[in-house]
Amino acid sequence: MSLKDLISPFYVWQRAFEKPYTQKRPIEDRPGAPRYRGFHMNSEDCIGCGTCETICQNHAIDMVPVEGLEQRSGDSGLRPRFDYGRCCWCALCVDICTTRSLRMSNHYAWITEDPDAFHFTAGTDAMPWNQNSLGYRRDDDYHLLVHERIDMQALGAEESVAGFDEVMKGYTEEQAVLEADRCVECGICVATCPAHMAIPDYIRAVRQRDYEAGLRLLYETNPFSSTCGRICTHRCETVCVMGYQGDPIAIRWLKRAIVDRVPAERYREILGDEVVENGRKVGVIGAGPGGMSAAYYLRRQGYAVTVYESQARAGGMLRYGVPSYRLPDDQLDKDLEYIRSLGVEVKFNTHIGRDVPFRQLIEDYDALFLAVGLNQPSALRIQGEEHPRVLSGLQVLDDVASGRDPGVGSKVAVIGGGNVAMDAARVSRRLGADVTVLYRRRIEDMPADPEEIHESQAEGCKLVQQAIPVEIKNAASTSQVTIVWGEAEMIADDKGGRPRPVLQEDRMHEETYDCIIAAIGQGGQLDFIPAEYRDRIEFKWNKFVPGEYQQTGLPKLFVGGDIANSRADAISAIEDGHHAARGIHRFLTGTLDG
Amino acid sequence: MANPIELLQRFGKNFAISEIHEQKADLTFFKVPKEQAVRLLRELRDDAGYTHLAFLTNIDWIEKGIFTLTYMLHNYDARHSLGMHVDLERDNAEMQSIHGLWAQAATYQRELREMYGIRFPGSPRLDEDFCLEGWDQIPPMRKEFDTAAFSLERFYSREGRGTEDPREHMKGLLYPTHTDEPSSGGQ
Amino acid sequence: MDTQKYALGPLLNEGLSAEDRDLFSDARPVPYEPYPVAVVEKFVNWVRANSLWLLAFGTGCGAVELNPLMTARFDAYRMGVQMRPTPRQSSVFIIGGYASVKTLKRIIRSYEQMQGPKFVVCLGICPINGGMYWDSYNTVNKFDEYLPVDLYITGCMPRPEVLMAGVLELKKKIMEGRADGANRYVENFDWYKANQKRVIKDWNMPDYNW
Amino acid sequence: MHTVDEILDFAIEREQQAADFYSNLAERANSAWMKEMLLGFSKEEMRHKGKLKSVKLGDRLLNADQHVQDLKIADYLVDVEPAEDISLQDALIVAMKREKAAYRLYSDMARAIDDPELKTMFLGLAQEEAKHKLYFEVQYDDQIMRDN
Amino acid sequence: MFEPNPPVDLSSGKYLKLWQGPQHPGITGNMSLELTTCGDEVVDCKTHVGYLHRGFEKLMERRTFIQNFPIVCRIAVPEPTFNEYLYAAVVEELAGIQSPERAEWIRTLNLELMRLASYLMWLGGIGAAFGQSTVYQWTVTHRDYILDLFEEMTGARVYHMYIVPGGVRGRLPEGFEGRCHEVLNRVEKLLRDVEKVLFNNVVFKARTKGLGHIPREMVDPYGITGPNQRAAGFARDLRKDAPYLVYDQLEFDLITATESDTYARAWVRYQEMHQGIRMLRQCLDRMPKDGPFQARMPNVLHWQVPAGETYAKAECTRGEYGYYLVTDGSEYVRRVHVRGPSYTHAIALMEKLAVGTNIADIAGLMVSLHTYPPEIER
Repeated sequence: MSLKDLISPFYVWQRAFEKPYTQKRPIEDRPGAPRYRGFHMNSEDCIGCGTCETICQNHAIDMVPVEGLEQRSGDSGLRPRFDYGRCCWCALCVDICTTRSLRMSNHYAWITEDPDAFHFTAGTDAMPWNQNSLGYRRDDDYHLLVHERIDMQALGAEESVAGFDEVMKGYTEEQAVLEADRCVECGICVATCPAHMAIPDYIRAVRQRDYEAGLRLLYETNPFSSTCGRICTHRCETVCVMGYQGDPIAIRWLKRAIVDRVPAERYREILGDEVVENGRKVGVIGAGPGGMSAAYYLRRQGYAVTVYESQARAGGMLRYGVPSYRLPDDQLDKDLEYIRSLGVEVKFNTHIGRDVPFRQLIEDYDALFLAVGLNQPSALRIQGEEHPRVLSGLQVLDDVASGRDPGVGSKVAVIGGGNVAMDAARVSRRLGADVTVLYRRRIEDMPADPEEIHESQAEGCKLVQQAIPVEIKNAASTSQVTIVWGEAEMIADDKGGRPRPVLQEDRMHEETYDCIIAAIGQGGQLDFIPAEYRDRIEFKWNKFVPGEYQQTGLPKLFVGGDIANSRADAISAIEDGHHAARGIHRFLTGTLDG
Repeated sequence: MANPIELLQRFGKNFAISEIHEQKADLTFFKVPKEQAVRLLRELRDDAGYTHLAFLTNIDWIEKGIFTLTYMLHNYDARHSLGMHVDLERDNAEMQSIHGLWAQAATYQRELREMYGIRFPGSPRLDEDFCLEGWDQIPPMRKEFDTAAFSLERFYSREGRGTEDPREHMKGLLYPTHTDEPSSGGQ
Repeated sequence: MDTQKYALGPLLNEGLSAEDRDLFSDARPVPYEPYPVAVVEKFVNWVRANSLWLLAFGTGCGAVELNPLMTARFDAYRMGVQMRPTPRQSSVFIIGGYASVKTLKRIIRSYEQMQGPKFVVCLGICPINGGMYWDSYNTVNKFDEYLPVDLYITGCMPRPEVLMAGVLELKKKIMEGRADGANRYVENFDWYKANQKRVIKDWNMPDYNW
Repeated sequence: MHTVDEILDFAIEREQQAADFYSNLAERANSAWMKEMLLGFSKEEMRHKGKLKSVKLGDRLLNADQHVQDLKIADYLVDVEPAEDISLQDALIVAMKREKAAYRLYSDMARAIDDPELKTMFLGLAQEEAKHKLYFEVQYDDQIMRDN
Repeated sequence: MFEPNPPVDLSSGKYLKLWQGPQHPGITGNMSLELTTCGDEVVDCKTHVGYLHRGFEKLMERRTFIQNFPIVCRIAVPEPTFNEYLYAAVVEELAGIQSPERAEWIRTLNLELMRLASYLMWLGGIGAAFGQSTVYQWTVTHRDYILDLFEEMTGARVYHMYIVPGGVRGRLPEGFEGRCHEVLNRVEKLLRDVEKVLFNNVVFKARTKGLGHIPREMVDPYGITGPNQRAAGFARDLRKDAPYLVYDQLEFDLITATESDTYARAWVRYQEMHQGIRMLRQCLDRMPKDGPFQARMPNVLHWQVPAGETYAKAECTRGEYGYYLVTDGSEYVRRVHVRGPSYTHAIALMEKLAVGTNIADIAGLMVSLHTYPPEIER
């Protein structure tokens, strides 16, 4: 024992003169750090996708409906409710939050006597920390999800305008799995899809490389999977939660990824080909997506289905309105052939009213599904429209689909901003023309698919926005035509619709083209329905107003497709057909089962 | 000191060593039959310098009907670890005890007895409770034991919870007529 | 009071072996009766609230924040709080998080040995609804099924500050005379006992640890 | 027309005429939905008439201060003849052109008159017609020019 | 090498059975020592654990890979970060992910801060166990300043959940380096004080020297690692022998002693704290200030780690901490085994060392082995 050892401990006294370490007041003296993982907060950006619930390993989060929440597209109406008898403040929910609405405050004190009290719905319940500005939020450079879409191989612009080969090459298996892997499987998209396809489920099938299961899932709601995998308007992708911080999942391409991996020969084996006849007959007018979809689902339930088609081939607008570089004929045939192989009879070149009276159909069949589509191009109704060099967009597409030369010449103006206009423009490019698209509104108002707009521009179609055609005049040469158009000012629509263009008379332009292709919209033609029936059917503007299950005032008559909905796309027509098939079944059997 | 592969090949003359897998520079796994395991452990410890038993544990391969014991040995001089696998039948699993080689192995064996039901005859305090007390179920680490179901059944969960699936909720809210039928296609 | 005690009969102490039974009391616990003069009771409650002795039995992770709480920085001693090593000297039992079944048995024993008035404070999420270990086969989910709880502090971990706030809250509750957990335990004794025995399968101690 | 009431009577009569025009056309139309449509137009005119009547009864005032948007669609479309097989598109053109003509009429009258009270009344009526025209133009924009 | 303690005849009346615990017999968790005593002398010791058993290895088998990341830190309460790092390390190894360099530096900083905090708590514990509560008051308070740094860096004091598979969860906050240096200076000053008050204390010396001597030849058969092993003269440290993270770029000395008693173990740890501060300063000065801190990850919601198995280990305050992970290619872990150094120290070794000691020294002995029961039973 040394003297030093004896004395040294007394050094402790030196610290007695130091400033005390003690915090005077609890809570107030030392708020949580700026990054503190305290109690949860949620902003109005939340769309209730439930990904937080999925990742929570403590099952601390419930998704609950919130009263008084405004109904929004792509919003489930649910909000996360936290159980603070479970939460461990790991903040994985904050990290995974697809909209970044969820975060944490630096508030951490919650003391009560009641163990049942530790529940609250973040963002909607009034909590003391709702205005807190500090607290944990995800770092910008830290991700638990993959935000970039996997690119699909596509033809370059130069290659693609050189012919009618399909532009998008489809995902390889690896690409498809990687893309499918990005999905959080929340299911927000299902409500937005007109056909309510089981999107998360079939994406999971892609991820698991189980294409047979995937195909079965697709066919539950959509017998045009090969088609929709290519040209669907994919409303689902507009609400995809991955789109909030990155690219939405390529849902459409993943659908195609399934179909591309199942050869047509295996469809009957995978999906089954048994039909138990139930002895009833249903007629379908129009072999487009709506009609054939109804035919498919009716046939599966045992109905004898006859489809009447005025054209020489089935597919309707998919065949005659969608060029083959977007939807190759064989892919459309893949869908159609399987439906026909189940025993659906299609009578081609048969016009209702001309070849077969409507009255006969409605009397002969137990029920009738009508989906004739909109096939009458709207006229421009401007001066000089009758000029022979003014063509209709639908006519051009029909010609090309049927192998005829539409004779567009080498300098073409296309009027319109829808898919038909884009297709007409791109077809004209492929026929070697120099194409200008005149559109009354702005590019962001165009109803065409963004991809189509983008691709058409990449292929060299020029776009003139806010150009209102005013008059068509003869040009110096008879093989040419001159168009007069004026610039437009956009004015806002006070009801929240898309802005409307107003002609500026003082800013007019004139230009001469080899032809003008008008594609400003289409209407329907229903003259074949005799007046006695028509009086019992409800219409609004130029469309049917179907009742429950697509039924009309004429109980035997069910309608669907472009002629009966405002969305006018293939997937809506398909859903109408499916829905009507159920309606017909219910109408004839009194039940939805079977 | 020879490299681990050579070492295992050398031992392979006397032992049925299989499934050699070099996971990384300082970690090699291999398998040996149950009967030879303890003898090999002793030789590895005494002759090859693998003096440190890092741990002894078990993997339940329920679908194959086997337990795989893993003995993790370490050689301080060579700075190398060996993971030795020994397969046991899952039913009535039994293994020789190594508490004579490493004292702490007795504790591991006690734990394996409790958590998987593997017997190590002769191991001290083997059948005493280790972590559990009054356990009346199958050993909890066995794959067929469902801990969540058991917890719910015995310890309950607090009332007042309930969640909804966004997809189903939206279905009920936005397109209820589509909810009630079994789909007709693609079955 | 006595009528109730004897109406229910003595405790059976079935968990004990026959020869051990004589060594333990079979009396039921009795509830605490406040002083008949309200002001006296109020004064006594004030005294109780200002001398909270914690049982130094850190039953779960929560114990790790008791160290800072009881040392210089947060210094709970200034609030009349101190740690005591044995149940007999303690009045507050802090359940520091999850309770495994094995520990629950010791908790019950310790709690019953504590002299009244006694209070239970639960820290963290696990005693509320299972918390992290909601699906564990060895931890209880709802602690209030086994012992009466006077106060819950949520968090994982709750910071020492919130423990201090909890102590102040408990003081308030005691002074208001609302911290009656021990009485609830006595009044619902059979219910608590049944719950305890449902999860503790090797019950080898007396039914009440005097 | 020298009094407010006379002017209103004139305008009410015009609305009645328009309603009759559409219902006549509807009767002749051979397409069911056009029938429905045209009857709808007719009803729309009757609604306008009702509105003017209530102005006359003093239930409400015509306000001439509002600015009514002019989409000018009626300006550059060609005239169409109301025929039996009239299409939706043409019916809308007919309707918007009729409203435009009415608007012109009242505007011209307002310009020609000096009495401030009557002037206001004419301007108010012109504005009403402008609103009607806007209604048809908006429908044309939405229904026919979907893709343009 | 298991040699049972000599049997005692309890019925002789010479011996007394005494339970210590399950209230913390040391400082860091619940376990019981079933002591058989003869007078003040312990003649037999049996350990009982399991009071903190939560079944982590079972729970981890039913959680996805990302869901396991918040749960692992709970395995060793006072020192959660090593669990986070090792879990991340084994998952990254099997998933073929390389965390970026910046993340490796931040991880090292995190681990060394954790080590310092853990040692501070331990230092208080060893002080308190031998009657030096002053040291306990000092060190726990200074540990709290390190927890403040953690709170600032990770968002939580105790369960940081900061080292995530793929990297770390965020960059260091603004001005963190400066505040960290400040805390390190304070801790260093405290350590010098502690040396005067504790290590030069005649009472402490008298009680700890010679207590709980671990013979050199006992080290390997009992699986003793870490400072306990280094105090017995073995120059073994995973940070030197199998450098992980950026330890190969840091300068530090390997501390050893030869006496292998309680005092030597305490002294080794005390010296390692100084080395830790030295490493932390290097980290702060040399770490990259920008660049990614997280590797590119797949969608973690259905992250499937390829089938395989591996064992990763790190030198924690108690010794070799390791994670053994077996995967089968699914979204779930097949098996995780957590190797905590306390497993051998607190059970087999403690049962051996306790024999022959005085009851009053049992707590101090326990602390000198530095054991955390929660990592034993998990």
